[in-house]
Amino acid sequence: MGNNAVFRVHGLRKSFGHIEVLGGVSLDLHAGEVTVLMGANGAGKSTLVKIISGVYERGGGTMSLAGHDFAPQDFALQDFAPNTPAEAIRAGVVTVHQNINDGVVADLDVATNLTLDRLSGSGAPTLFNPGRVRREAKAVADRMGLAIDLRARISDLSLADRQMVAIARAMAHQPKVLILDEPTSSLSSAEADRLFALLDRLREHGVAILYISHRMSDIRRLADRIVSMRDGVISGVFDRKPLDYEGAVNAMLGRKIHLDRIVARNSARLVLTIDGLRIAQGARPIALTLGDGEVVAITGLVGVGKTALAETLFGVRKPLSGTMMLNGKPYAPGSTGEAIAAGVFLVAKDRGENGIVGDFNIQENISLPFHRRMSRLGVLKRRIERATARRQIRELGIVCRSEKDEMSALSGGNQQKVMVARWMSQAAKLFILDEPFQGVDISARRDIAAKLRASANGRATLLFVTELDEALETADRILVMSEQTIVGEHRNVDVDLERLLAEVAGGPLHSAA
Amino acid sequence: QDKPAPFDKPGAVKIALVRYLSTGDFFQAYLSGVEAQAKALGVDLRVLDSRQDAALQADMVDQAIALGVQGIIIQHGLTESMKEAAQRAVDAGIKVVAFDVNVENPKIPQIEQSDRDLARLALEQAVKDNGESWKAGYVYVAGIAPLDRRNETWVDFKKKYAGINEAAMFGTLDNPIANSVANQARSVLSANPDIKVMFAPYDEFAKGVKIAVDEAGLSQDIKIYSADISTSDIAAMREPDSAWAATAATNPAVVGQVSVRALAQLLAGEDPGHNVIVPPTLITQKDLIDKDIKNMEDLSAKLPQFAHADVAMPAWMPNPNAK
Amino acid sequence: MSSGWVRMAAARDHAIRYGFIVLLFGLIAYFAVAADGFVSPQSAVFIFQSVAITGVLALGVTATLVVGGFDLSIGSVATSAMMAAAYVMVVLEQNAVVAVVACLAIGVIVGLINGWLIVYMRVPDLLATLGTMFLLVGLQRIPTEGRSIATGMTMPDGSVANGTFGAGFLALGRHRFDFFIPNLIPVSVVVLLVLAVLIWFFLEYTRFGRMMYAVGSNERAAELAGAPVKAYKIWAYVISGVFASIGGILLAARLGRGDIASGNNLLLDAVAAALIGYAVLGAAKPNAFGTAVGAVFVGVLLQGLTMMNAPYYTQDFIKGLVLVVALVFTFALSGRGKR
Amino acid sequence: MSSGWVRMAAARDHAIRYGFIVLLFGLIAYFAVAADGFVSPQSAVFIFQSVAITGVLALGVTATLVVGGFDLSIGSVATSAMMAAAYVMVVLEQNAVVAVVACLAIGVIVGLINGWLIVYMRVPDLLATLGTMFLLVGLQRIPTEGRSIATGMTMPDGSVANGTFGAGFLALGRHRFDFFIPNLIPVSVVVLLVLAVLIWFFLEYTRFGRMMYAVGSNERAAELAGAPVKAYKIWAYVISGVFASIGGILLAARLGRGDIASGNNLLLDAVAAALIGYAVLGAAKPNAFGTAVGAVFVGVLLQGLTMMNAPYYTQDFIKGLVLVVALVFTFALSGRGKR
Ligand SMILES: Nc1ncnc2c1ncn2[C@@H]1O[C@H](COP(=O)(O)OP(=O)(O)OP(=O)(O)O)[C@@H](O)[C@H]1O
Ligand SMILES: Nc1ncnc2c1ncn2[C@@H]1O[C@H](COP(=O)(O)OP(=O)(O)OP(=O)(O)O)[C@@H](O)[C@H]1O
Ligand SMILES: [Mg+2]
Ligand SMILES: [Mg+2]
Repeated sequence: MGNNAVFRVHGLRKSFGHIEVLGGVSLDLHAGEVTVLMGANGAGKSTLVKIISGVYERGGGTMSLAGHDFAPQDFALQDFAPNTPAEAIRAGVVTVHQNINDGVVADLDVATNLTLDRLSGSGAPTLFNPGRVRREAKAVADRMGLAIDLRARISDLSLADRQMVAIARAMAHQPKVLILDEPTSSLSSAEADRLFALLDRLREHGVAILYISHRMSDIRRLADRIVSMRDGVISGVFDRKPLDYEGAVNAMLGRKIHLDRIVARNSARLVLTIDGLRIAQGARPIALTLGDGEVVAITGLVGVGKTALAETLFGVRKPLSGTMMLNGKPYAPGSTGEAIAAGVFLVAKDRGENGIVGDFNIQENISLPFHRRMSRLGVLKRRIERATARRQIRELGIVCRSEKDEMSALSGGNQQKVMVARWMSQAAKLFILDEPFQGVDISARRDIAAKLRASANGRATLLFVTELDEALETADRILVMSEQTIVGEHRNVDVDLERLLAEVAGGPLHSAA
Repeated sequence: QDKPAPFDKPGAVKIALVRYLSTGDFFQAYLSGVEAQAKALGVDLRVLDSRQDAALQADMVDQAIALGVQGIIIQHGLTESMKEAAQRAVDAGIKVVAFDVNVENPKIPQIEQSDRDLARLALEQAVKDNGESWKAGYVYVAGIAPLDRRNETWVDFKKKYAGINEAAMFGTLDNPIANSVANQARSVLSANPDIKVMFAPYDEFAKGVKIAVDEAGLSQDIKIYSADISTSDIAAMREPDSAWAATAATNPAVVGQVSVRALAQLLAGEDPGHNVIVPPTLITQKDLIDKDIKNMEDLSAKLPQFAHADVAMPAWMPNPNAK
Repeated sequence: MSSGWVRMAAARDHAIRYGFIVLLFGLIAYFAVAADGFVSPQSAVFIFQSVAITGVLALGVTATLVVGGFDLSIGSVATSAMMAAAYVMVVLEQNAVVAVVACLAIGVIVGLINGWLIVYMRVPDLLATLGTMFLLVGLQRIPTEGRSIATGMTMPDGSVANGTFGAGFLALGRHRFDFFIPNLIPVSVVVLLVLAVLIWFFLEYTRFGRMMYAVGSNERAAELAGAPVKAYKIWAYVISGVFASIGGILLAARLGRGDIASGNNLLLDAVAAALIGYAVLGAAKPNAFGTAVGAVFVGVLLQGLTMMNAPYYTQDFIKGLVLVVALVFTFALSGRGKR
Repeated sequence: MSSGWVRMAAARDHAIRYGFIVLLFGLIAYFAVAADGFVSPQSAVFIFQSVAITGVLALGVTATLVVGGFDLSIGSVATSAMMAAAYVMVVLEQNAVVAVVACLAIGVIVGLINGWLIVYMRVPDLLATLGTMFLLVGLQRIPTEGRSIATGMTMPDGSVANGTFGAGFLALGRHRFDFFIPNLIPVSVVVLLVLAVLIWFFLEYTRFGRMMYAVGSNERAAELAGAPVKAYKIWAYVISGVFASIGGILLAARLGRGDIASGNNLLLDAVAAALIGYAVLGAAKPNAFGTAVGAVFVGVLLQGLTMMNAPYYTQDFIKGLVLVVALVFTFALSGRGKR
């Protein structure tokens, strides 16, 4: 193989300070093929992508790309070393990065965002004609099947829509090489399906695609080849059909993983009772009980109100009506502070915006909500803070040098683990996690799930996930949400998947026609 | 009272004061003088304040013309920017006087508080008090017209008295000026502990120097000579052991009155002369203490030459100070 | 959602979009009644003229606000340009063209230095431009040891400078174009209007302008989309520098000399105009049209108050009050508003 | 990863952390040699005294920088407090305690207004505080119609104000504590040091300070971690206002009168000190220790230059130059640095 490679990296190295992140990575991408890159959190995937796309300077090694008179059979690779993202894009290497907020400009409208790269390209017409830009943007959106108001500001969109905008823009480029770094991490399955259909088309047109994901369902659906990466080196290449998925996972982890079967538990004591809760205008009321020791997952499409419910429970927003009881006492938090004081914790979704304090290191990020408990007379006890951070780093297997590392020096998955670690560092009465597995690798996900289950006694745990797999792997009970209310309930033993999926799809939001 | 036309009809005359500088006690007192004299004359006064924007000040002259005033007082400003504007006003048949800005126009009387005289009076007193040979600190910021004129006198003085040795020159207009100058003066005093006389020909400078001298505990050893005066300056000079020995000043309110009177004379068809000079008064610490002068009112009451200048004072002119 | 709710939202939207403009016209109407001689072509021209220089500076600083930066050095660039123009003509005895070129060169150079510090040296914007501000405030006074520059001045070495401001140069400050009424519109107003239209068009209707907004909102996203972010940012500071130096040229032309005491308030007034611009048409972001309206607004306010004989300190007070009220109105209602 | 590389990185780290401190000591060493009388306890005390007022203001503005804001009103708060102190004692003939309380009340009120505008009315920080700045500059002059306040002054209504600055109040500006040498350390220096230690401890070691940094870095994340974000932001502006009013009290006590002044230079110098603080110990973020060092740095520079008879404009120039060079050094090397 490799003789029809469109793009090739050889012996690529990269260090941050004196930590080596990439230790000589060699990789070929082939025209008309989807190469899936797998690797645990912190393996170096995003770093590799950033070097290829001109964001980082490489520390060593070579990269080459088929010449500009590109044809799939063209073997003449030319040296390729983009100094800036612009150069990479010009050469036909287009990337959708892992951090969604790096892909869109929040203050501008959708149309401008969809055409951002054209506006900055050198051949673009100097004048900015809003009408023409909207027409171009519409063309871009249509290819992707996007139905978003082109005049809407990005900051008013959901995370999923933002991600779709970023992907749509990249797709519109007719790239030679398309790199997608965890593009489905905040997409629902319907949107993901749209994306996959499009990738199929690009594949037929001979685009070489590098696809990074932790979701096995994506990988099974798309992969022509799988490259596993571990600790900054390639640890396995799988291209013999049928693909050896298990082997790829083992290669990326360096060990086998095994899945403990969930033993769904019943709870004796009620922790949370919700009655007649309406979270949106015109929505039907929600009734719900959570028991001690129970892990309950709520699943549903994007935009059905999962986050709204989570935020209502956490005191970020007020319900329109209804009551909540926590441990038998009325619970109506007026602020997040009150919720935390009452023992209700929330791992918020979209860590970049809602979780991470960029100027703080790991330790400071972990202790953030618990300052009151870690201080005397207002003075922080740093020793306790540090000990807590160290314990959590160990518990959740966060890959870092020390608890003093900057958050920006962590890989995406490890940042997410810090967010979970933060809220697991203290005992909760009600522990809410909104999309906690975003960007977390398979093994870490199972670790976290196991930790959640192991520590579940003494509290109720409520999990909001779009991915059904994640619910099935973690929960004792699965609730389905649609149109801002709960529409179904399943004990996690021999779940009637068909019925569950029907309930998920029940909402009118599912307009896959 | 028999006032000549057009002052025989109260309210018939409209004049404008076009200001360049307005912030501070001097300018406030000047304005009150202008207002007092205008009231005594029964003229309608418009105040156009450019707030230290020289370009705007020139425009304001045009604006005053458009407002149909008969007379304009130009208060401070830059020769270059005001010359043409003043000429336009003259061309429009408007009478103009200028205070403390040379608009280079023979038709426009120049009202002056003679800065050279101010500096000379203060320095002569310094020589009288300290002899002809001493080490001096000098506070000066170039580029400010009245300070530049006072500086000319200082330069001449140093030539005249070879024994006067300028050990340090400093100064700043950073706000609050007294505070910033105090900081500088402290540094100068620690670098030159043998300075005997501080010449600070602007009262804000003097105030700052005095603070520094007090803080350095040198108030017995140093004497400060300055120009200008205000109520708080009087208090500072009167303090026990105050280093502030003397200041030379014209009364800004009087200057304001004179400005209006000169303009009124023009309007009445009289000639106040091309240079209308308001003579300065030397005020020493001793005067203040001996005569028990505590504020500007006492000063006016007890130093008549300070309270009123018999300048531009024809018989028909109402005196706003005579109550 | 009931139609009442929709109507209310629409009313609020209107209040946000047009509130400020209504306020402006309300002020004009009030002054027209209350202050003699406020309504006339001359008075209108005068208002524009009075804000021409700060307006030009404000338009420049708008460019840096658009890319998410800030330029504290504009006031000192303007005064440095003024001093340079005077130096070139009076001391070096060159002609007007040389003077103008020298000023523009100063603007470009300072802009490049600011941009370089911020982009390549990663010095925060406020800090970098504060540094250049102090630098220039000192620098512009060194050649003449702090003296103002005027024909016939004595130089530090004792020689006398005999050059003069060229007539062409002075015309920039003093010539007036006929417009229905003869000798109505001064050059500075024309410059202000032309620059306002130029920068407005540039920011709104060219791709460079749009990308500058993108850079200001999310630098990283713009860079990853292939924009030469560094170039855009430097470019913004160069625009700011050049506009400030044009302001300096106009100042020199109006004054006819290089005056060290002039131009103290340029920075704050220009910043005020640019920031008021946020509130115009509910933009809640830097924009050239808003900046121009903001400058005129301040001009109207001060002119009206002057005509009503308000003392200088009440003018500051009312300026602050109206600014705060207008902005509370806009930002509180729009519910947006972040720098 | 050779050990050479490690050593280089360590050296760079050291350069970032200690570069600025080394520069400061270098300056001191230079002046010690070049300027007579620079090295003495008095001289050291004096340097602190000369920066006490701007230093206090700078510490206050640091609090707003920490929560990601900015306070342009500090200069005018200080001068307003100074005027208020003088007014209370001279015109209203009250004692020192009343005057101090009145000043502090002004600081609190202005801080609350700024905070309210920014937090609840969502007016951008620069804009809101620029508005209050103009407002205060005007307001403080209205009671006396633009006159300075001193004992014996004539009020607008013609009456004479006969109150005096209380001895206790003047002592705030003039009393000196013994410290090895009798009468060495002025009250203002003690105030500066105490406030510096207080705010430093508050920001670095208490949970409130830590949360303020969190708010400044990611407001939404701080809120979702249970912080009352609005309260913290308002609190920061109140701190800033109170510190500025303390600065104003010291100013009044030093001058012994209420002086008409805009406070613009106080603002700029305080901001310079706070921003230089970013560069101290490689913090690259607002921090109280850095601010204090920044203030002292400016003090050393100006004291040294004045002692060497450098004219004021070269002082501005060198201040700017050193600022820029020091900061390029820090930020370019550290590769961080964003506001
Ligand atoms: N700017 C940086 N400075 C220092 N270390 C960094 C930096 N960026 C990444 N790293 C380190 O490099 C390693 C690889 O990170 P990278 O983001 O490439 O991982 P990843 O494979 O994309 O992981 P994930 O699946 O979690 O996204 C991690 O250990 C991370 O801590
Ligand atoms: N700020 C907002 N303004 C208007 N509508 C909103 C806002 N935030 C959320 N919504 C709407 O409220 C509903 C619930 O949104 P929510 O974010 O809770 O959905 P979700 O199920 O959690 O989706 P996701 O998987 O994207 O988190 C959606 O219809 C969404 O469009
Ligand atoms: Mg990654
Ligand atoms: Mg959600």
